[in-house]
Amino acid sequence: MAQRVVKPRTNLGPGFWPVTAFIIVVSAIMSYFTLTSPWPIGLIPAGEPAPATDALFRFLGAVGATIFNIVTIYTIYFGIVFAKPKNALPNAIGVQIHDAPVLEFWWTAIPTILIVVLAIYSTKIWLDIQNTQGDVLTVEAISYQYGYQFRYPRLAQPVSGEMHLPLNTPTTIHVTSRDVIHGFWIPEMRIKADMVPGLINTLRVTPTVPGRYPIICTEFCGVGHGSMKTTLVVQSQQDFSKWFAQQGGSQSSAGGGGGIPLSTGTVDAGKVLFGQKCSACHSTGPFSQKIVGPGLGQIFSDPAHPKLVNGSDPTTQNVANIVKNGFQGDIGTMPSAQMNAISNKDIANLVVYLASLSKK
Amino acid sequence: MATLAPGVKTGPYHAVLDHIHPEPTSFIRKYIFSIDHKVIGYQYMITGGLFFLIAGLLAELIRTQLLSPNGAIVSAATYNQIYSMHGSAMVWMVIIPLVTGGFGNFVMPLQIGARDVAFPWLNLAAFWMFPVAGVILFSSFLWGAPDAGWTEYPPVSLQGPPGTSMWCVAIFLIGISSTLTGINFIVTIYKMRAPGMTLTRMPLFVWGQFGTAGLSFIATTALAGALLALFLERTFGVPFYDPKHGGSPVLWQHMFWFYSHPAVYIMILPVFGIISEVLPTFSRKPVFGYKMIAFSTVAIALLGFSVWAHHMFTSGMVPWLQLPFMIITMVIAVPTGIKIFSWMATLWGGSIHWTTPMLFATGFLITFTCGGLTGFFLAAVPLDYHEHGTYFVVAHLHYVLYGGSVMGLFAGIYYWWPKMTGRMYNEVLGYWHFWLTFIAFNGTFMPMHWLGLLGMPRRVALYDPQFQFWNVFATISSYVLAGSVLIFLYNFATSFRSGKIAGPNPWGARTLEWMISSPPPYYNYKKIPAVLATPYDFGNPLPYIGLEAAAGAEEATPTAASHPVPTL
Amino acid sequence: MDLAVIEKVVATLGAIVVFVFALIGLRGEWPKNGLDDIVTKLLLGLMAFGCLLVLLATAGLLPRGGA
Amino acid sequence: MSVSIAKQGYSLGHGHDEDAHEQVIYQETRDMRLLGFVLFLCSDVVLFSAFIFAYIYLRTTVAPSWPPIVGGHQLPRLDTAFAAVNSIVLFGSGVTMHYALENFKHANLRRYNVFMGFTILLGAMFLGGQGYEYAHAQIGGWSGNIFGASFFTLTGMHGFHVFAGVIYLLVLWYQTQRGVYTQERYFGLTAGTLYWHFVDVIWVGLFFLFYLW
Repeated sequence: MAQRVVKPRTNLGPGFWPVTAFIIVVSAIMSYFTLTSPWPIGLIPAGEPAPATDALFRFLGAVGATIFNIVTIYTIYFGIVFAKPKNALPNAIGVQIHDAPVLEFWWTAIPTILIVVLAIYSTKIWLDIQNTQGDVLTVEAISYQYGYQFRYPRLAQPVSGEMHLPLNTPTTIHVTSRDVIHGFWIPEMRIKADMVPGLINTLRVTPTVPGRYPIICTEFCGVGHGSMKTTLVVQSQQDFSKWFAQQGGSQSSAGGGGGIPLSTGTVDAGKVLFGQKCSACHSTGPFSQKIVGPGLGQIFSDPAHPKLVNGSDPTTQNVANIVKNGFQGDIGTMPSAQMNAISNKDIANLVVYLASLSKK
Repeated sequence: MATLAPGVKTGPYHAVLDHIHPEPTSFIRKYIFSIDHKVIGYQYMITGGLFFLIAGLLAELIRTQLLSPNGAIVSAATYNQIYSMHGSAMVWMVIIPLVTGGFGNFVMPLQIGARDVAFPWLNLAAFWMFPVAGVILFSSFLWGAPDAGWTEYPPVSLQGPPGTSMWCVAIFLIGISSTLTGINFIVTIYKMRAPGMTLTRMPLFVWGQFGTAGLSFIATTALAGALLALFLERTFGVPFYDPKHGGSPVLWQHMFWFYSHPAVYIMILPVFGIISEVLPTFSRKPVFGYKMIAFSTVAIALLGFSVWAHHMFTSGMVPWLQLPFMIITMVIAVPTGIKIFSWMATLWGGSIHWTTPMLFATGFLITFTCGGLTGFFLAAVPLDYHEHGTYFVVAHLHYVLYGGSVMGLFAGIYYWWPKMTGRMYNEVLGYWHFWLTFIAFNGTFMPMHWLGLLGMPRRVALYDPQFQFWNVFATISSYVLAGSVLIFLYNFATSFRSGKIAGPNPWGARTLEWMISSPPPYYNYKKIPAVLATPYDFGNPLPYIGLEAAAGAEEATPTAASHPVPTL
Repeated sequence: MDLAVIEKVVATLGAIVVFVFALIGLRGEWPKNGLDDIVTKLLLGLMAFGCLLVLLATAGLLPRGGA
Repeated sequence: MSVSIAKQGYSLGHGHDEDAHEQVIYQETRDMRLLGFVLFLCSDVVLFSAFIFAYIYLRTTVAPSWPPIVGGHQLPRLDTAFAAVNSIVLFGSGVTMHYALENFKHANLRRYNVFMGFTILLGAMFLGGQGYEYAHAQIGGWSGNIFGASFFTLTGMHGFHVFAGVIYLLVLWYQTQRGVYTQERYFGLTAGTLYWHFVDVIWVGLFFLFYLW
């Protein structure tokens, strides 16, 4: 700094200060319009967390525009005023300066400060998104080549086609895939997660504007990728309940246990199937012997756990229901038969096998 | 042996440099299996240039397909193969070989005053892996080319056609080649600089090559591991990535990006070097803040290793890990900004000679800045939740890789063309090439920004009709872009035949390679010169001792004696 | 069972011998400072560490599950 | 790694003392090749690290239990006792290699031959032990599960390096018999030793990761 004071004021060249003023004005105008634009990305914010993301976009847009103006306009201006004039010597040389420590200090320090600010601000927005409220309604989105299915609590069968969400309801969406990696993107909500097979990613949204919004696959998933999309229908509570009822949803947790031919199951088939499908998460020991889920060795005869995890009595039918519909509770998420790709016949075999374990 | 002025710091001086190996006489040893770094450089450029044309053709196919929302020409399956091959070819068969193998081989030894690279035979071997890999890659079309994008995420790449395995082999091969080149260059730069050329007297292009070599010899073998695993899983069903057999698809993303993010810097650091040569030469001015530019090169190279997961914010890694990766990614903007500002300051107060390389260098400054800023939008995790996997990413990466690397490559080609061929190109055609490139480039890729923001995902053969206008706009611009490349080809084809003789130093540049005849003689330097300072001090006498310069080379460089130094 | 005991004895004795000779070699290398010497020091040291790992294994301290 | 620059038919320059100059050139060439070789080893380390990362990643983030459960049954651990013996065989060969080089430097060719012979013998024994290990490892084969995949891929790569190393050492041995190396010029032996040490040290890591963790 002191250096700068003692230094004689160097002439920065013809029109330097006017150009600087021009840059400031232009950047100010652009920043103003960016910061005040209601839809900076060009899409309406149709629910949480879109407004937070838009705010960050406005801020970055203003900063970016300013930096872009500085670099571009100065570069062009220097290129014009310092171009070798026609009448100059064929090989005329320029001002011979090597560096200016003060200047270099500032153009290292200012960006650093700017980045600290940006990082803090982004982190704040990131926390907002992470803490977006959810869990009033929990939906499972399962993708396959090439489409989506949605599992709602208290719906026996997953819903194919459109996804419906009630207005102003904090919703948690668990996304996963059955085959390859897909994407789950709701542009109007500014939110996205990859749907990775064998992994459950979580989104939280709160729809605030009724309407129909696209859900788009953003990870390449094969020949059908380009056409892999569906629609999110955000509707009022009443309409949602109506739709929910049409889907066969009921208030009791009866679920679709029906149609499982429990009598026809065989122990050996169940044992094989258990090895393939269940043993990654469930041991055949007592409840306490957890891997991911509880041990299932004494599921029908465990004095320590007279009830099943969903609170129902340990009957073969109720166990079958859990295998069929999956379960979500404090101990974790049990995927549905749909996601495990096992048939009713398989379920019968598994239940009989588990029963045989409990007898020993 | 060159004698040094008293009291001059010396770099590593090697008697090896004094030694001259006889020029081979047979055609094969001279042009096909030559161990001369210049010939190998030409070979890299010709091969890479051919692949560039093929990859560009694929790009035009992509754009043509997107003329219509329902796909104008080919089926979705074919389209996937086309864009996957376009990406793979541009990254591994064009840009990386050209910046390291091409320019690195031709220019770097000349600039450090060496007669060849440290391991000429290794250099030869590394080159010949390149065309082989290219042939394997492109011939995979015959068996069904890889179709999961240049990133080839499993599990979908496990379902891919047989060509995907050939892709693994080809990229593995080019990876080995680039590792060997990296090792070769590090040893060359570290051990074979001319006497007196301390690290802080190296031309900045050499600094760029140094950083790139470091990146490629560390990171590339990680990619080799990832590719080997993918190949094994595809061929022998060895489970690494397939969740059905207990693997993890995210593992591939970590291993792949651990290489492929540094690869971005492998592709851009030498181009930074080219820009740092072109700007001072045509501003007739010392490059501004030499030390800071050199330092930022190293900083970028180091930081480049610790940001790979910013490609995976949506793929389900531990949430809190996203923050450090976001912050380090943003920090990389600081050294990059230092470079940009230093280059602008180099323009300031210069006496700017508007030649074609200068135009491309300044054009690079603008487009690359734009690409860097959109990089910020992607680095901020919350925005990445919106932009990941959309055309916004496509726009960003083309601004960095085409507006950055490729335009820098054009600058370098125009700049060193006289040195390589001994002939000048047609400046007017050069202007046409630049302006068409600059306008058409922005016309092609600028719309992709808002296409992505508004909801167009990348890698789609079909898209929502509402996006058709801007897609057609981009496609038409891309045709103009292709046309500009044709101008470039015509220009150099004619220059070969009828270009006017360039002489040793047509630009009045001051780095060592301009002190010898063009094209350089087989030995580069009859006597190895001693170096007293950075080359960029226009207005000072040339800082070389004991240099037997070609006739007219030194006279061509302006000095204070011949030219008054202006003051503002 | 029987075999395992023999193996452990052999491994233990071998580990001690190799460890000692590695250290002797290391001491011989210590004053030298060429690039190759530095790398050799590093690698010899790690190899000695490997011998210690073997001792831990034969002593049954690793793996913690016991083997 | 490459052909020495001094060997590329360089004609000697400006009338120095030929022999002294020749020696200087050898030294400088050797320094370059040494640096290049060390860099090569570094990138080879990264290649192994990639697979080691894969193994650690799969084991810690994906596998619900370790060793993995296949078909309802947990896989057994590997036989640590045998591996310990095999490791000592390899480490022993590393030490003998070191002494072989030292003896060559001091022109004790007889001792050199003994140590070199032991090195190669022990290397071969290690390979045999690996073969036995492969035959007896009850972890479901190469393509059965992630454990087998990581184990056989990593140890296979390492085994390949050992195999290449044994060939390399045999060549070096033959060359020394032919008198290629002198007490002033033995870069080939230095490189061979570094490579062999590198192979051993990689095994330290693999031994810990697969048998002791």
